[in-house]
Amino acid sequence: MDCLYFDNNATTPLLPQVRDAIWPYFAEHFGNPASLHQPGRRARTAIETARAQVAALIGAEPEEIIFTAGGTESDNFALLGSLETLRPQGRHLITTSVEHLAVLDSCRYHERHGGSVSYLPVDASGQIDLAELEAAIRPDTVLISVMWANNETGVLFPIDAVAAVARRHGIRFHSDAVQALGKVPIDVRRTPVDLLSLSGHKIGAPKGIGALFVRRGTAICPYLHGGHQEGGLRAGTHHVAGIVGMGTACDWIRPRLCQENERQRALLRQLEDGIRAAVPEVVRNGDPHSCLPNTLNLSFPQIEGEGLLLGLDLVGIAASSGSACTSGSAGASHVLSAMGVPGARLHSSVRLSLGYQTSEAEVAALLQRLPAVVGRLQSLSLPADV
Amino acid sequence: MDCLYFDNNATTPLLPQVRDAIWPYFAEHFGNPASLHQPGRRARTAIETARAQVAALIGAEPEEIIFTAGGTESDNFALLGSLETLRPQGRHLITTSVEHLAVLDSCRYHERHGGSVSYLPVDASGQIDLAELEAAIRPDTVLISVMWANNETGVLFPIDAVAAVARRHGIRFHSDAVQALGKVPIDVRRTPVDLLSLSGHKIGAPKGIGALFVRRGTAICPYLHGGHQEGGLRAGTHHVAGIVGMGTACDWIRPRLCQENERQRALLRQLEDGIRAAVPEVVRNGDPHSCLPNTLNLSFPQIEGEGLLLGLDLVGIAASSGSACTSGSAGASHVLSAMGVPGARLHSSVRLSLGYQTSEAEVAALLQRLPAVVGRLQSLSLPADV
Amino acid sequence: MYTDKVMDHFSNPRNVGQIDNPNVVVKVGDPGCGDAVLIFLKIENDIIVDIKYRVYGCGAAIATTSMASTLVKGKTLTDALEVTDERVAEALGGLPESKMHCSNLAATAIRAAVTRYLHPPEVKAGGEGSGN
Ligand SMILES: Cc1ncc(COP(=O)(O)O)c(C=O)c1O
Ligand SMILES: Cc1ncc(COP(=O)(O)O)c(C=O)c1O
Ligand code: FES
Ligand code: FES
Repeated sequence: MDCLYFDNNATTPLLPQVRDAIWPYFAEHFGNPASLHQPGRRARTAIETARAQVAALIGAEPEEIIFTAGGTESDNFALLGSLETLRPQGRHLITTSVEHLAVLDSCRYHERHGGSVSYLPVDASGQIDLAELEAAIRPDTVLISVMWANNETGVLFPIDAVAAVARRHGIRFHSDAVQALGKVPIDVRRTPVDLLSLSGHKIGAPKGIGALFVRRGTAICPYLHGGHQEGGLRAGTHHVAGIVGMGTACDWIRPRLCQENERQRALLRQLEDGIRAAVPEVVRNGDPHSCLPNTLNLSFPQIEGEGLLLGLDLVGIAASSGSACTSGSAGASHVLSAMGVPGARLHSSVRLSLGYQTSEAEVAALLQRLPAVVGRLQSLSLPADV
Repeated sequence: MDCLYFDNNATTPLLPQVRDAIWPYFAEHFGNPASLHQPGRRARTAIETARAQVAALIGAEPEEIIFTAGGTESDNFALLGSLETLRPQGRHLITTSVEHLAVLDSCRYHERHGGSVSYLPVDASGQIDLAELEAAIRPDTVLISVMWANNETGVLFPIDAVAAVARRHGIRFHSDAVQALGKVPIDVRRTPVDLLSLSGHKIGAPKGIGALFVRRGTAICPYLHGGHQEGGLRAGTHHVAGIVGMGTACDWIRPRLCQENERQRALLRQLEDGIRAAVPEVVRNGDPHSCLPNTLNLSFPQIEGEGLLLGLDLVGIAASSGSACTSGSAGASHVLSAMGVPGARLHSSVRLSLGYQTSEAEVAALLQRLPAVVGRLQSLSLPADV
Repeated sequence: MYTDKVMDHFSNPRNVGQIDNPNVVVKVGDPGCGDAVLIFLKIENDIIVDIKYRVYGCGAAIATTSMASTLVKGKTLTDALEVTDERVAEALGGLPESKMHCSNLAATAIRAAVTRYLHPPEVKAGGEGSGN
């Protein structure tokens, strides 16, 4: 059966333009950008072009983009590199309880090494409260890290307001923008964020490539030690093809962002309306008024999330329960738990996420196939009153 | 002009088999291996196949292979992850003064954080002395890190003997085998090494992929924190295509290693003999009796290395002076400096390194073009007696 | 990650449903993951002549409950008490390590149902109630 891919927050297919752009860097242009000779220079030129393309999508200068191996490394680098640099000023960090594990596990690492972390709670809609952010600030707070958009629910955080609070208190501000990039406008000229984590494979570029925006003047310790690549801030031979792919994806997206945003938002509405019509008791998780245009997190009463995923997979629908990283583990989503989603709904959530390639026909096909799966699993399940 | 690529220690072209194998993972099989659905499972199967292929080339078990973003990350992970785990036992590490910067800079990081490091000297041939290793061992020594082969000179270190010393003292042993993999046999069943750094782009696989062999029972702290990938030891969405490429390269190399070793060794001899015939005053740096089959590090009296590189580049020969990573910096090679190579020879070194694709015709073409370049630069240079 | 047998039992679970006049009904749940099974037994002469169930849970929970039902149907109570989570997982060709606990659900429910039948709680009439 043809696969209906509705898991674009986990990873995306390559954009056709990206596929065409990267191939030469696997074939004839294989040089090491650190090399002086012609093949090396050609690779170096390619990565500088890509750096400018990535910078342009977020309104940054090319020198403010550091290429990494992905969003996870960017998060580790941003947090642990900053905390090391800022150690003389303090060791307290404020973040949210719904960050990606790459941020949360870096925080736990910091705590194990004697640092302290405040985790802001979220309300039932998945939103943080700015008053609680202000209240959490201490004299030794050196870093605030709040994601731009949540990967599981799609909830968009009030980044401009958080950045303003951070700026007012003279505290460095990092945002994990992995899920926001290419879906909503990001402009670092307008938003005073100091560090921004980005990842290629969420925007139609290859896996294993990411970037960290580091605003000019922001001192940060390297996280990978070694060669002189990336101005001495990130060692390791450049993943040239990945970098070219990320640049190409950013370049393709820039003039199309607004229109894609609206197209996907409209498709998502069709999807939600269609599912509600078939399964009226479905509940949407996360603030629908401040949300990515492509993400729909739903709880289907009486159906467990993994069971539904498998059922959907059998009819060729690829979806996700919780974040892809945790789908291998049995625990409930830490995001929905933090939102106080009650037990039954907590375990019955499924995420559907659209991409640039998602068509209206695919949404229609999903709406044709999904109700039967839901119906079968509901009829198998315990009556609601037991 | 056709390019004669003699810089395979910096990076290699993809093996044709690797190119064919990776493409589907950029096209139809783009799933995230952490996902439960069909596209995810397909990606997961692919990485497990690749893990077994990498393991087979070094005689390891698949579970002993952790995929990383490259040799640099593997070195950082091996050293800093081990030093964190072993902190209660001690904070002293022994390495050599000729390691790759990924190891040396990780050591400096360790020193800045209160740890201590002994750097073993090397003799004029680039070799370490086992007696000095024994002498450097202290009660708080927790780790020995000695590279399998040096990237600049190709010198092979006495890894079996070093491993035996480490084992005898109950000290963990790491080896950076990035330049040895695929060039000389490595068998972890025979050699009691605990950790081994590997990189894809030195063996015909893509850039941005590497691996760390972690012998079963060797505890190590994760270096990239986040998702549950790689048994919780290395977070971040898998670089699936890179992993498939690295597996395919290892699989291709395994049955061909010995024969390629001999073929390249013979070509290298032709190359050296041919250059000596044209430029009798050339000097080879590094022990020629314990050396990789593909690496020739030469000093051309009266010619500065960078100048020679540029001259060679103009006639379509890609070579390197020092390691690729440091070619961006003006300083002399730390490897040749540690060997006590005198000033003039130090600055006039060039590295020629062969690969699986290097043909006899290319060696012949290089021998045709090189003497004129050397002659021109020598005639430009100061007379030897001034 | 799941064997073909697991997927088969997940897609076509055997013996699903309810028994109108069961000898025993038991509900068992895994509070950790929220999964639950409601199991009905019809017993004649110490033989399980019919078994039905409803299950809320992950793929492994559904498949193991289905497999467990086939393992005990037509068997004696003594045999049924010997159905362990390992045996259920084995009959399915194995389960991923992280999913081994799921096979507990069905085996526990069957044991609880048989035990309740053999030793009915004193106060309650009709053999109904919720176990665990
Ligand atoms: C919000 C967020 N941050 C970080 C990451 C990690 O990025 P990567 O998969 O490139 O390591 C992801 C994706 O998994 C994500 O959704
Ligand atoms: C000996 C050695 N170790 C480590 C590395 C770093 O590997 P990578 O380029 O994959 O980061 C290299 C290559 O540059 C090397 O030659
Ligand atoms: S004059 Fe250019 S490096 Fe010395
Ligand atoms: S995860 Fe709870 S029974 Fe399977």
